[in-house]
Amino acid sequence: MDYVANKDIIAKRIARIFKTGDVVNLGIGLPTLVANYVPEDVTIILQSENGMMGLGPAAAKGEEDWDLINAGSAPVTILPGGCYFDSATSFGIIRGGHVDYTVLGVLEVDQEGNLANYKIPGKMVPGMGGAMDLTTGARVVIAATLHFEPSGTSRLKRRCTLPLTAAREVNYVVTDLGFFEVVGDRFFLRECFAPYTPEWIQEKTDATIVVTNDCKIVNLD
Amino acid sequence: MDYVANKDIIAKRIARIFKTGDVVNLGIGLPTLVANYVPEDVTIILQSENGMMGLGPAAAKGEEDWDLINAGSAPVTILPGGCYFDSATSFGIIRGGHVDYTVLGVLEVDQEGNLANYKIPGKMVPGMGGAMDLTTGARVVIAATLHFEPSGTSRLKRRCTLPLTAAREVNYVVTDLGFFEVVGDRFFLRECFAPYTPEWIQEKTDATIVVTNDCKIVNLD
Amino acid sequence: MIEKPILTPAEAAAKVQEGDALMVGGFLACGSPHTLIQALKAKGTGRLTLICNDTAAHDLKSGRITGVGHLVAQRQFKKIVTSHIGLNQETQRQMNAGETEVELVPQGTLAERIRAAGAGLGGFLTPTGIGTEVEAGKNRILVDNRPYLLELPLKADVAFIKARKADKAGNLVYAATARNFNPLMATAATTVIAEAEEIVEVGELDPNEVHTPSIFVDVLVRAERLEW
Amino acid sequence: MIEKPILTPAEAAAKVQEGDALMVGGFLACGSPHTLIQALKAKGTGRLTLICNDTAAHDLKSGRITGVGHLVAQRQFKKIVTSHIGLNQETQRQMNAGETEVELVPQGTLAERIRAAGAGLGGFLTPTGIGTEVEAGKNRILVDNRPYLLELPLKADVAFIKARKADKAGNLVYAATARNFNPLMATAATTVIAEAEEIVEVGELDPNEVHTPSIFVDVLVRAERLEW
Repeated sequence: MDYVANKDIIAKRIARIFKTGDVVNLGIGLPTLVANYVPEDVTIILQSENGMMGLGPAAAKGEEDWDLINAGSAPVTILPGGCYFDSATSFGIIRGGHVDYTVLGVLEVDQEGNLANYKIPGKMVPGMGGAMDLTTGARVVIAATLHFEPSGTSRLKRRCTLPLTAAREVNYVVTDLGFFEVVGDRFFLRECFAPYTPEWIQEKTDATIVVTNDCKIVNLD
Repeated sequence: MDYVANKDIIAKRIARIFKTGDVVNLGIGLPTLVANYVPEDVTIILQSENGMMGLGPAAAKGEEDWDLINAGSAPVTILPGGCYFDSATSFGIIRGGHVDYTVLGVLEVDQEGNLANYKIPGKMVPGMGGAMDLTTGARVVIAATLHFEPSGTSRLKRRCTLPLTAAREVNYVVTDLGFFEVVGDRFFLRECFAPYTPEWIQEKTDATIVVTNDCKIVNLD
Repeated sequence: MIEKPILTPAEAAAKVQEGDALMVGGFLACGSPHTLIQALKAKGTGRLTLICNDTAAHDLKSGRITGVGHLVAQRQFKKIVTSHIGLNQETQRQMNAGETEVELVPQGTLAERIRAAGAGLGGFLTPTGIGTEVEAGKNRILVDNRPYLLELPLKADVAFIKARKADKAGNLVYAATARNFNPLMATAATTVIAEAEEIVEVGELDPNEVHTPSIFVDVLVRAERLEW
Repeated sequence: MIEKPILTPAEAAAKVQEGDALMVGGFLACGSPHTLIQALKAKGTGRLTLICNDTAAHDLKSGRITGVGHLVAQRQFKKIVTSHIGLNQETQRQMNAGETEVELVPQGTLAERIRAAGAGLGGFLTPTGIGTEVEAGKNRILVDNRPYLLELPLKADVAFIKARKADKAGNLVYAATARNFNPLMATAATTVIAEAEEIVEVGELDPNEVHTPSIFVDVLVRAERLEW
């Protein structure tokens, strides 16, 4: 089977998790794409950890307000009913369990629910920013990632080898191959994205992936 | 010598401690009187622990705003340049050492700097309110009290017998007899208010009161 | 932005169950949700734990009662966590008679415990209470050779909040010293019910001036009673 | 109300001494005090410890630098306490080369440590960092059988704050997401210097809308540079 990396599939699937009223924090990069695919009849509230509730679309060219950015420093807008707050309040909201979902990027994620996404020792140390608080504090943690590194190695592991962002906090992993839930130190494949098959995913991933009868084959195109 | 209780003397003397710019919290009762005697050329900033900086005079009759009270629930005003905040911020200001002086009432105060002013077990238990945080957090703690109880017993003690509001936090005790500083587990009489004499004060107080050469006789009328 | 249900005071008060922990905003009845208090008094729900800065006023001689004092007088609390009961003689009477358990907490510690619960902290170290009865049963921890008490978070099932203004999404703005414990309690309860003097459309509040973000508020109620 | 001195950027920057701990507001240069940063760059004061959410941006290829990145580039810091250096390649280079010590702190923990210092707390318990490298050297404390890390307060000698508006007494109002760490840092430094885009007369700000009370601010500066 041919694998073609597909970030949009991941964003599309994650966007369907939410229901109206959910408070969601989307990480920089791939997770940001999720906002593009939220169904029209679902209204979620985006939190931005730099101090905003009600994050709106990117600011139009020429209309940027440089006091109003998202956590990736891109100029954005605020929706009616949104508000601003300081960083202690922002992380009080996050740590206090008032964010329903956080969607984060991945370097490695393992079947125990461990996530590594902030450091490759000796190589790349961007810092954890808000990721450790988000993974610890949000009610549901969704790891969003292309299934494979460019080298072909799976990002889903038996055990992370990189320094952890959070221990045992990941609930769901959504890749361009499928939707995984972490339960009892194993990945459960809940949905397999066509044209891939559960067997192929198991074969290509060095981790315990349980496939039960109710695993659905889903076409997200 | 005849003793006549005189609260105004106490308020007058305390009011002279401050310099322009000092942030001051005045407790309910006797300490509130202090505001009436601050010299005209000195501008202090009054903090009110229920959530205000820049506490102004009492509201005029008929002009009360019942959303604007002091910590004793009396309707007050706010001065230009004042502002409001919540109770966590208010006590962050207090505990964080941003209040220069707190002036508190007294049931007992002792030569170790212990203060008891919130509880007479089995008799009167109003609760500590903000007093424990104020005594712990303010830079300088001033105990303001008539020297004697109605029964004639001195409120200045060798050792408090009532439950403490704060241990070893009192810096100054100002009574209607004199100005005392707590140093090294003793009261130092810095000023004796005429017509009383240091000897008379020592005789009437069951506590170690040190009188040094530089103790001043002061007339506050 | 999603709008929150606007309930009648009675509907909102019915969210409080027998035995619940209930936070009520206000400082000596200033900034207290008087409409909700009266509705809960009418409902009569009992065995509650009250978390409130104080129990407002109750003068046994004159019979004058303010704020949450109305609920104390009706014996709706089995326990009260508060910093001050000095103006409520009935609370003192119930405490001395052993009818109601009263836990006295320094005001700054009470505020911070509520904030800690809302902010997901496991506790905090405060110098307040060292060397006093407040130390009893608590861990003393040294930091830089200075002793602190470890104080734990305090949360509730329901919070009654009073705001000057709300928008229909639930963003709140408070007036003057009526702010006090309200914004803290709005973060620390499972169900947060806010009564507001004015409820405006979404988008009418300046996002820079919102004191409590909408996501903390579950239910709105129109304030009908402003008197203490 | 007492008015605060309004100093030139150079006069204000001279308040920072060699070796000081310096807090600088801002999030990826948004809401950073760019006027003060440039003045401190001109002054060249060194061996400082920087406490800042991040070190803004420095692209080694293009040479583009923003915010506190200008001070990093000029090697004015011996140590940097921050949550994120991902957009500043020069910070990463200095760290990897062992030229500058970098302490990485989770963003929420950084915010709370600064708040704790300003609020007189001896520390707080956070679940953030449990099971990660952040645990190293810290006390783990169980509350209700859940593990927390004891995190300690973080204070500074000087804080550089950026406000949208100040009144002459020093009350501050921030704009949109330019608020971020500014109000926290304003509580946690011995000397607090606030640059404001606009400085109005005392009494012109609504006391309900002030974000930082005047008593925290020691010195005002007129913002001359708003570009990142």
